[in-house]
Amino acid sequence: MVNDVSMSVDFAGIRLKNPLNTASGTFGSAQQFENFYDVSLLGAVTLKGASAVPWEGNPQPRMAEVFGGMLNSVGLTNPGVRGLVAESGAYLAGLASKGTAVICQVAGHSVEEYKEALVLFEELAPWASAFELNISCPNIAKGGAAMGSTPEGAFEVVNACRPLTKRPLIVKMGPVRVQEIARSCVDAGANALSLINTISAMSIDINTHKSRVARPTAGFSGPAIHPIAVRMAWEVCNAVDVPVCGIGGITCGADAAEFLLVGCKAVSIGTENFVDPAAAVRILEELKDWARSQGVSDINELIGAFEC
Amino acid sequence: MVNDVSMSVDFAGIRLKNPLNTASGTFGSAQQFENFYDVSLLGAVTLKGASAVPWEGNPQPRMAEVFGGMLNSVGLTNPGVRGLVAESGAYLAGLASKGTAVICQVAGHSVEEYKEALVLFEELAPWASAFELNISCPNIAKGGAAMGSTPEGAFEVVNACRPLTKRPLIVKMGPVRVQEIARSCVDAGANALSLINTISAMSIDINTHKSRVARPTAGFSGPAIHPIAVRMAWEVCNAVDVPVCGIGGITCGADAAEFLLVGCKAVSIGTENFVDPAAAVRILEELKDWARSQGVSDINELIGAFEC
Amino acid sequence: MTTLSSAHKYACSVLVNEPLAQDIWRMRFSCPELAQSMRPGQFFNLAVPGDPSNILRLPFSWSVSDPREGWVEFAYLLVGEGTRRMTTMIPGTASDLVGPAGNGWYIPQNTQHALVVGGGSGVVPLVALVHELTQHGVSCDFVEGAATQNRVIYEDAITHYGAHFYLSTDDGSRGVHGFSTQISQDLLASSAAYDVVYTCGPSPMMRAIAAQAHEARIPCQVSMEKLMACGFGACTTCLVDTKNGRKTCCTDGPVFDGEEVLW
Amino acid sequence: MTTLSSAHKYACSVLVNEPLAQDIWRMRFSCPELAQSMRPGQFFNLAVPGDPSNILRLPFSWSVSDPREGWVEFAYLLVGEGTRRMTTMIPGTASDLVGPAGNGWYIPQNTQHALVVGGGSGVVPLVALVHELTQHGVSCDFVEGAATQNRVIYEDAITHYGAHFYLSTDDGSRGVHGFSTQISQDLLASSAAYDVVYTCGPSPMMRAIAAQAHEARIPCQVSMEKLMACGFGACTTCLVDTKNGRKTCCTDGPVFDGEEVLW
Repeated sequence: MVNDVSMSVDFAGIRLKNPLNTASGTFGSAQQFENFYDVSLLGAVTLKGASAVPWEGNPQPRMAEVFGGMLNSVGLTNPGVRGLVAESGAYLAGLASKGTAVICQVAGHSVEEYKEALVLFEELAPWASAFELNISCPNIAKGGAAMGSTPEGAFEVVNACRPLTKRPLIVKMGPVRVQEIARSCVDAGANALSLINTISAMSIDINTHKSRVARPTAGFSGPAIHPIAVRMAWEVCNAVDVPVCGIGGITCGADAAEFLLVGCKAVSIGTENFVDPAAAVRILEELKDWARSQGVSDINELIGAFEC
Repeated sequence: MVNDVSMSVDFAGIRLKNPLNTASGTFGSAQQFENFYDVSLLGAVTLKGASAVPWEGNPQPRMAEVFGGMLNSVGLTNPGVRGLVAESGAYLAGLASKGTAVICQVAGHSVEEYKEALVLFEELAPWASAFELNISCPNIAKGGAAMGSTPEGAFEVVNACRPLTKRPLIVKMGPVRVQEIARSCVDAGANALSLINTISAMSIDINTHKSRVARPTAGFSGPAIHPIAVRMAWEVCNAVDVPVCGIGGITCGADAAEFLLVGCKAVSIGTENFVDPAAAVRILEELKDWARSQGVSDINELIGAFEC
Repeated sequence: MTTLSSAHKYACSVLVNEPLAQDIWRMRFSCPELAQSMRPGQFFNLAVPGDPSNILRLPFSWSVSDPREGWVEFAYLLVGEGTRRMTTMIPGTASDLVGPAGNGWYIPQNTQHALVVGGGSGVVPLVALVHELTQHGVSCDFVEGAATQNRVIYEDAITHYGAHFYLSTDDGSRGVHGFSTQISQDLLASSAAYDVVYTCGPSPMMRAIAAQAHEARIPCQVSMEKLMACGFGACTTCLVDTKNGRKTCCTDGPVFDGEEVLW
Repeated sequence: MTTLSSAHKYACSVLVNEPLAQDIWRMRFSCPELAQSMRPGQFFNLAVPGDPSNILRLPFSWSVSDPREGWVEFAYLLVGEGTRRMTTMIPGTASDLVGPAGNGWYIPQNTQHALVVGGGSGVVPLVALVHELTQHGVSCDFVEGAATQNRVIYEDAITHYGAHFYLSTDDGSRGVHGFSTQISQDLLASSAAYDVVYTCGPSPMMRAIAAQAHEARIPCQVSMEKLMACGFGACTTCLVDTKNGRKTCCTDGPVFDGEEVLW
């Protein structure tokens, strides 16, 4: 009997039991998935973004299915940091105690709001392993992609938040100018980057002449965007030295493997969580099978193994 | 018997018999499609990009199929402007005489090369209705997207080419910073814009750890990118006053209708030409059916009719 | 407050799939876990095979089940590509589902007489409800509103369960010419004996029924339908605006108090 | 110089689709236009229904056809999702194709004796060739290289046409243990009478055969396979590097002069 493949990775100083993470906004507060599998099997979970005060998010309709994926116009509906901690803090503390890194995502409409939310998390979430700054949500009018789509805007948010915690800061990046923005984030003190967020997209009802979601544009996710996301993750891995979490259209171990090969230390499962609620553990097993098939004893041997 | 819907549109001073155009690189020199339908039924055809001298393009493999589309790494293989005119000039002159606008696409590795190619076209292609500057090919190391991905780079190419012809100059834009680049192109004298070119993307063989195409990245096209392309076309229609030709993942009349609704005066059929060689005329008929169903007598009533 | 879903992922296998009425099909599938755990008004999210470009599950509520035999039945209206593709799921087709999802109907204690109003395919979750109500000795008046006589569904089951069946059709081809809301209005006016009103159907219909119940001071439960990606509380796309803030249709609902919903 | 394709778009309908050998299936479909216009060595691009996320057609060359009855047959190796999905195309399945594409084999005037070497599914276009050759009175030696005895295809047809059939299997389970190139080498060494060599199969095999033919100073035709999107000269993805520059496999080929190809 050969020893099994070691799946553990180091992600910005956090030891993850494996590279499997979940994309914010597709995994609730993690406990929604306990009916489907033991969530503590995952290396990390990234929670739905939370802001200093509760946000109602966008009006209906907030979802439209399109070829190869879906558009969402949720707009970061959340009960606020206090609400999240009240609802899920005990569960998340337990999850963290089982060795799964809990990553809290921080949302804001302005630099001040990001700071306020982070300060609250810093105080109320001792079980959090890291914080992820969402500067790329395409569905809110202020903050999100409105701030994080230029290197200067990204720098400003990260730089303002950096002094507020000693825990690792991850920046969730959108699918724009990724190398420039990645460098800005790292220059401002980001410990890791995760990408891509959804891609701004449109779907129009050709009979009513109106958007199929409440706003003209919405965030596009799903398998359709995978080849784009892998390319962007590769570009970012080449541009900076901090760890990168690859996100975008992962439906199976092979999809995840591409992100690892281009250099990502972790991968997040997103929309596939909706399609197959047990996706993340399935993909973990598929990744292990792939690592075995490649004859390695440690998944780290495959990270960045892309030959070009 | 009611009169049929008028499908004619004005595109940068060119009267097109209908909004149907073809995406460069998916339609050869147009005569490849005469076996499938009478190409003169289309409003316009845009030819494969041509450079001042012949280009061999990229090595094999130059194509990989992915979920919802394909990656191409052709790299603008072409026989040069002289070769194109020698091979297809007589056919294209005939096509133009039947009232289909022939748009010649101009490729180059540098500003000088764009100018050389355009000067040759200006002299050798009297049948061309317009010229399209391809500043967004993601598959060449110099020129293309390497030049057209910043507002400054785009301005430089368009500005240098503008004095060389009195015929309309269209700029083929990539899927990056579209509003800024659109404004730069118009400032430099572009008469129209077409977008989007393919999206840079990757697909990796997880067993060999190598790209499935000859270069690490390649251009992603097909129905998967349609919602992204519509959003970018909408943004550009909102940013500039010149006509826009919408391109990206059109497989049917409904897909094309979305581009018209957001304000595009024309649409180009791309990858679907490979899937269904008779796609462009089929989509023309589907667009007509849609226009009838919307109760309009002129397709122009639907252009820009998106309500938001 | 986040409501956690009771949904699990279960394998299922088609037993029957056939036309039930004009543009409405009936599917019965084997899924013992679901048959034994699902309550009336709950729903499940079915994976529909055959088109990988269409990634999301489709949510359906159920009409009839047999926990001992382990099957569940529902009816579906052919409205889009997904439901049309479902018609190709021949007996034996294997798939999976996520359920039971949502809260289901609530039967208040001491309910003796209920008014149940269904419109179109909204009749489906009310069939299971009527079965439960009548088993508990509740007397039911059931109003079905259909577009036309060829779209009337589950009349036999509803009458078999012992409910009084009233029918309206939009085109007047059978029953009252008009909407179910006309019948429900008359019933509410002629009797003060209803303890509860249940309704499922198009939003304007439910809104009208809820207003009638409010007028009559009778509690009303409405089953809302919203576009959703997951069906178990993770995507938060399926919000319902209520007097108590935005609620999640798939976990806080789909059944809401008619008084609470902001239409 | 651009070569224009002879391909048109035609409807087709499956007549037979069944296993032919291990991991190799045989499909026969009705398409009178193709059956009457296609020459040996040409190919067609078939639309494979069932997965809209998989948009491109698949290219196949044909083995047998009957112009009068209007059908065409080919064999396909199960190598990926597309070919696996093809096994679900039951008789009666309607689809369409684009063809005939490419140049096809060329039979030089006064050809009297031909050596034909096929490897794996590369045998398919050579079956049609051997039929044509033998009908023209050309004497054929046919060498088939298969991975194993259960993967030998079209032996009956080839011998029925009157060709001398030689077999190698990689695992030695039948015929010569080894590669087809060993047999072809022996045949070329033992006889100077071949007027032409034809080959289709894996690239290293064709390269070796072309080298053997070159050595023996006999013209050799090779049928190349490249990934392609359209199959009729529009996408220019399927280039073949030759001594005369990059050529388009789907219109300038798939048959090339073995001397010309840069392997």
